[in-house]
Amino acid sequence: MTATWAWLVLLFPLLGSLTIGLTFKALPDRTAGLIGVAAIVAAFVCGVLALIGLQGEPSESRHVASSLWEYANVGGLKIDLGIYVDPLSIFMVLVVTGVSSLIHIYSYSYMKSDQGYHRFFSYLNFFVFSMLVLVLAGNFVMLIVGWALVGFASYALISYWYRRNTATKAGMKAFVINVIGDIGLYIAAILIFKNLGSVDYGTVFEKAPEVFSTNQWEIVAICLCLLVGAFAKSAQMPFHTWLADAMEGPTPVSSLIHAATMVTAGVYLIARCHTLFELAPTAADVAAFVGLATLLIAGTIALAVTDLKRIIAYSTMSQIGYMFVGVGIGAYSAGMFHLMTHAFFKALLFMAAGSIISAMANMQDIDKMKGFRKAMPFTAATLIIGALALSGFPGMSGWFSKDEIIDFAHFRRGMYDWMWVGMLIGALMTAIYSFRIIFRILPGPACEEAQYLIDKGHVIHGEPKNPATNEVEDTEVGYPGEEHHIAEQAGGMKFAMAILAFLSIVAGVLQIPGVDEVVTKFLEPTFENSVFAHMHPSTGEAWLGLTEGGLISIAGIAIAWLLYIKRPDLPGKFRQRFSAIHTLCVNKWYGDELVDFLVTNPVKAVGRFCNRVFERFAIDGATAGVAGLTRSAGAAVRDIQSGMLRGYALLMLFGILAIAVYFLIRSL
Amino acid sequence: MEEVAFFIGAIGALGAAAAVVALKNPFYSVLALVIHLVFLAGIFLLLMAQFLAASLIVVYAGAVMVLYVFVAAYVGGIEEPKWDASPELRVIGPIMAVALFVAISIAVLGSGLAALGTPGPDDIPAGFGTPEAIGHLMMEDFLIAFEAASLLLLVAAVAAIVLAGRRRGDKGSGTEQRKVLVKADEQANAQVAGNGEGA
Amino acid sequence: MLSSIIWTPLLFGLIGLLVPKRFAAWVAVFGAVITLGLSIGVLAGFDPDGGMQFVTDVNWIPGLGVDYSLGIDGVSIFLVLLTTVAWIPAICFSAIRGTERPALYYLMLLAGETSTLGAFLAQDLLLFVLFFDLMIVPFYFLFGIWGRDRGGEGDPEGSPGNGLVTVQSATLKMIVFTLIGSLLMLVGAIAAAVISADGGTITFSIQTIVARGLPGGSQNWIFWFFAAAFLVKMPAFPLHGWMPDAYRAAPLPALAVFSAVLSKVGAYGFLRVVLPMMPDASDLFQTTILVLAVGSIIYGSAMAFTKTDLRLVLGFSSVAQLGFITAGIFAFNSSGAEGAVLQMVNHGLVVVPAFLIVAMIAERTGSEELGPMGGLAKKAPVFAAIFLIVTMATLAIPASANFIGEFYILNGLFQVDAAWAIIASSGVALAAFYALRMYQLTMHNPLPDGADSRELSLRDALVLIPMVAIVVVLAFCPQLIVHSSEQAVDSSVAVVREVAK
Amino acid sequence: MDIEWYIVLSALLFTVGFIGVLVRRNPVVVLLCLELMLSAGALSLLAFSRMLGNQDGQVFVLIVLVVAACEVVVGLGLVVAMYRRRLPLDVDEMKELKG
Repeated sequence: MTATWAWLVLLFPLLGSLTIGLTFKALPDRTAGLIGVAAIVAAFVCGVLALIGLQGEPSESRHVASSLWEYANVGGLKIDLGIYVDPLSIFMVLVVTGVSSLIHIYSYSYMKSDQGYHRFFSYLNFFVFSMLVLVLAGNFVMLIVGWALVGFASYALISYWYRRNTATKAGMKAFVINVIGDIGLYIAAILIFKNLGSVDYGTVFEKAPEVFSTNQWEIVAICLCLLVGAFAKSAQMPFHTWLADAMEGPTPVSSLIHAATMVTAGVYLIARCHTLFELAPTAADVAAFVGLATLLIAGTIALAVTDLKRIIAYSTMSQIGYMFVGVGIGAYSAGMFHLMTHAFFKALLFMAAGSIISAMANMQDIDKMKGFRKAMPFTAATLIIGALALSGFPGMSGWFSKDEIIDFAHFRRGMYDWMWVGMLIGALMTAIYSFRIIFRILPGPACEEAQYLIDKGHVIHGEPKNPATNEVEDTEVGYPGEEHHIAEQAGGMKFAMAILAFLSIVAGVLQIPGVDEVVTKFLEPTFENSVFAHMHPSTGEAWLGLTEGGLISIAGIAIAWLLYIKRPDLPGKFRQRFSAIHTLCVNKWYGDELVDFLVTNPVKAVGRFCNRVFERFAIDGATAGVAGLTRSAGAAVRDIQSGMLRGYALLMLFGILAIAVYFLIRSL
Repeated sequence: MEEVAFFIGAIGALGAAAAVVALKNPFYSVLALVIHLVFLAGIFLLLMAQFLAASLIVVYAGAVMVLYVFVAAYVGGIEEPKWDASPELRVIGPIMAVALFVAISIAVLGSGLAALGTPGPDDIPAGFGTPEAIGHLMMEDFLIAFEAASLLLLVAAVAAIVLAGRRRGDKGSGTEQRKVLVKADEQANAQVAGNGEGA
Repeated sequence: MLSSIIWTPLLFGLIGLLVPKRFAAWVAVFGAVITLGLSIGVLAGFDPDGGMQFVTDVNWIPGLGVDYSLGIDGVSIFLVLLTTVAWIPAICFSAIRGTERPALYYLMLLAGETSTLGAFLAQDLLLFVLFFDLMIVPFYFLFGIWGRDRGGEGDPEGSPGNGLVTVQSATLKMIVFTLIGSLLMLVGAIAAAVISADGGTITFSIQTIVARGLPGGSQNWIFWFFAAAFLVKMPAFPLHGWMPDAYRAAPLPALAVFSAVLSKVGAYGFLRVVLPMMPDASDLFQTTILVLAVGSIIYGSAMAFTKTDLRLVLGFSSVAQLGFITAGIFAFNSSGAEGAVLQMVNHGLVVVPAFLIVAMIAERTGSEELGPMGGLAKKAPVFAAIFLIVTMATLAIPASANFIGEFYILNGLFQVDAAWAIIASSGVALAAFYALRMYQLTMHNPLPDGADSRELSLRDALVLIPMVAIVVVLAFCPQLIVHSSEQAVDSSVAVVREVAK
Repeated sequence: MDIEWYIVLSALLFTVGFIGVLVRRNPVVVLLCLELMLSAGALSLLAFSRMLGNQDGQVFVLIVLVVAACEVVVGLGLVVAMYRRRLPLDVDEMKELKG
């Protein structure tokens, strides 16, 4: 029964996507939106039913594998169209469908005046479907399928406004980087098959400890290849450059991609394959260190850039970094818990940002925003709640989840203490940049757009422009409409944001150290065989960690207040004083340039070389050589072709004679 | 007796052939070829090919050569100019041809075919080379070849009409070309008649 | 049964000559559909474990040991189906548009189908060579008569393949290249028959020659004679010199089937003839061929993302795909070879709609150059969606059957040596780039002046949608193909595996 | 009479005919020489037919005669056509075949 519900979880979004996509001419826009919302809500309901079914099982057999049909089977490599349902995948299903439902409801209002309403919801449903395939996959090949479909759906959504050059470029970048990640997974899956003879989760995780010894090179290679996939999808160093550009998509897309689903796939992957990673601690450490590096670097970038959505995007990178550290050092349930809370508050932040950007007529630069506290009180409130949760303010959900990871690093001692320090610094930065947004946007005298909203009661409709290049655009198709929608005036948006705000505040109660620890207990069957399953800090240590985290968060908020409210001249001075560092951060540590230099340009150079040099001289030369040879051979025999009939006859005679003589000589 | 007949026939045929090549006037060449064919028919008889000998005389010496005669007469006895575009052909050509002859002769004489040195088997079936035997073969074993040949003949007749036919605006009189056509038809008819005899 | 599959297209082509001009196209469509029906009939009666089936074996030239011998097994059945399927949209597309001298045009197209089917079904080596050579003839005329000269548009650097191309020079290049290969193959075929007979009765039957075996030394040179023909036909790097010009000059419907099916005959030849007949040589030259194959992948991809002519992008992407296929075959294990067979079918199914879409794009923009294009999705969502599916299948996105094919090929290669698989897998990333680039530069971005974004006409949609539907269905169940062909394919490569041990 | 003799005679006739083709330039005569060569071929066919005691060769001679007749018809048609167009009747002047 559980499996049936799980299949239905997959079915509904797919059906929704197809229905909306195929009826774009028949159905009115609103109906399409409703179908989209209904499909995801139905999936959520099915997910809950699957959860209930699963909880009915005894703890030791709390996993179900189910297969529809044999997908392909050659040379022992048998691939089923199968799913694997266990607490971990159900946890992900609920997070994904839950947050996606809210995002769909938000989009229903937010995209109201967009020209491609059907297309948007079709893509959106397809995205959810792909993500569900990813989390429910029953073997590594299905995982790759989900993985790549998510990549495709994110491409489609990022370049949703396809007539913006910037959007299509960003989509391309995201897609290609994701494909590179996919290749990592291909190779990992092939290696797994080669060593273990199967790609099914059940078999693989069962046999792996028997086949591999700890840190044997094969298992390390497998895990590193898996990590390539994980890094690419989760925008960790050095595959992070696509994420900021992905902000070209509509705001609900940003929140869907960044908050709940796509970027957390890497975290899910490591948690799913924890059996393998525990056999290859080196690879797990790599994951943790890359996560640490990413969280620090992304934090500094988030402090410097001024594009509202990009700040939140870099913050996402940074938070995913926390999750990587979490699952890398063995704090699986903490990592998954942070994944969930992050989904709530980051989705909320993006939605609030979307609302503000709408009010700014698609302007995204925080330098130009001011005084939205009065203009949009609801949005302002949700923004503050999101920022508090993000910076780990005591009592908020982010406080419980993030500090649990940080604490676990300290608990493992040794070199992990360095991570602990790094993450604390990261936490301080998180608090500062979160409240940098708040303090720059909300207080103070209202800017032009905010004032317009206060005065006229509706949103300003400026000339449609590409926010990245400021080019004027036409609005016929493939562009956001002229009208903008803000939470204050659209019920759907308000509803979704209110629920998320509520969850951002209270989700922490699920995992209060020493009190309930619901998430840990729920996920226990999945991580039962893990060596870290029964290692956790004592309740006292945990609360000590929470206290530290809370203090750092408050300190960060205070610093932000000092910098942006009390002494607004200070940031400018810092900027002048440390201009080199600032330039570095504003330019995102030159990540794009580095990738261009190391990958793109060499590949392009190879292409140019092939095209201009090799093809021209070698291939065409050879072809011309062949042609020339034929031609000169032709020229050589052309003289014989004098047109003299009798000459031809003589030649014939020669031929006959030659043949006759040949046979005569042979017969001798 | 047979030897005498063969040598007379061989010398006659060779002499006439040489005359075909050597005579300046094409009209005479045609006549020489007729003589050659007559001698050749005699040799055919020696090889027990009565029907072929007859058809060689009737069809070839009779019909085809008449065609040659008409054309030669129509075109006129054109003397070849003394100057030859490629004089080397006059020298190399015969030398090569003779070399070919030598090669073939060596091949024939030196070959391991023991039967070559005999006059052929004696126990040949009765009626060897008679119209009846040939007719049976034609209509039974080689029907496809026979049909193909007749088709070829038809195509050739049409081709001759197209090639020699009067173009629009061509002022020349139609008689000659009609003759050609008639000859071509005759040719075909003669052939068919010959076959008919066999059957 | 198989004879009727082979000769039906030609028959209808000839009927087309007799009927009034305006019906010629529909006679051709009808003929192609009937051929498809016959091949589906064969599929229905096909037994996956039955080895060679529907065998026809008639003495043809007894003196030379040449038989008119046909048969079908797991390797060829889906290629036959691919052929019969692929020809329909090409013919329908031409029928909708209309062509000059239609009767002759369809005769040539259908003659091409006949010879291609013959090559797939022949079980006699000489018959195979004959059909293989015959294939080029109708396409020579198709390219020569209905092709067009191309100016040096759109390329400031005048890189080759973008310069001036005349139909004559293009077809000449093609003919010279393929003929050299074919003649070498003819020599190889005769040599194989004679040497394997070893003084006994000569026969060209492939199975008999395989059973008799060839001595190791002769295998080595005969191998290259065959390989030359097949590699040119594919075309594989660096023997693709004829491809850019021929692709640019060709009429698109003919090019669609040419690229989709004829290139596969080369790969099929490796599986059917080269591996079983010359196992020692195949084993010996495995590395060399793998270098060529991987070279094709990298080179084809690199060229595909620098070219601006849509035909060349697709052409070089075919080079890369054929590289994958060859590499899979020369992995000598069932995974690689089966992946290769699957990929042959997939690639064929994808290329036909891709080229037809290029033709439709050219109608809308008046150009086949990527540079000045864009934004065609504006008023043509269905068109864009179909092209998107085709693009995604081209770049073998997981969940497409193409992915399963590539995955099995990579898996097979990995078992040979991890390095091959890793290098080859870079082709996957490059494919993502060039395929998406092609899609974006045509469908996305602002619409330039002079381009006309209009939706597919109903009739064009009816041509494209069935093909796309097949691609989608296969994506859900590649096992359909894999299941029926696994046994036959594995027995082809098993010979070499035995030798390699 | 041994069959060899016939074969040698046939070879001689063939040679003479070939020489004629090579040295003569009047197309009518060239055609005549071709006739000579054909009849030489027919002779050897007959000789072998006699040698084997098999009449198949005779049938082929008959076919050869038919083909020769065709060739004559077409060849002479060409000659007539050339004459009508006032072209020189000289095989060396007919060089249009030149590649």
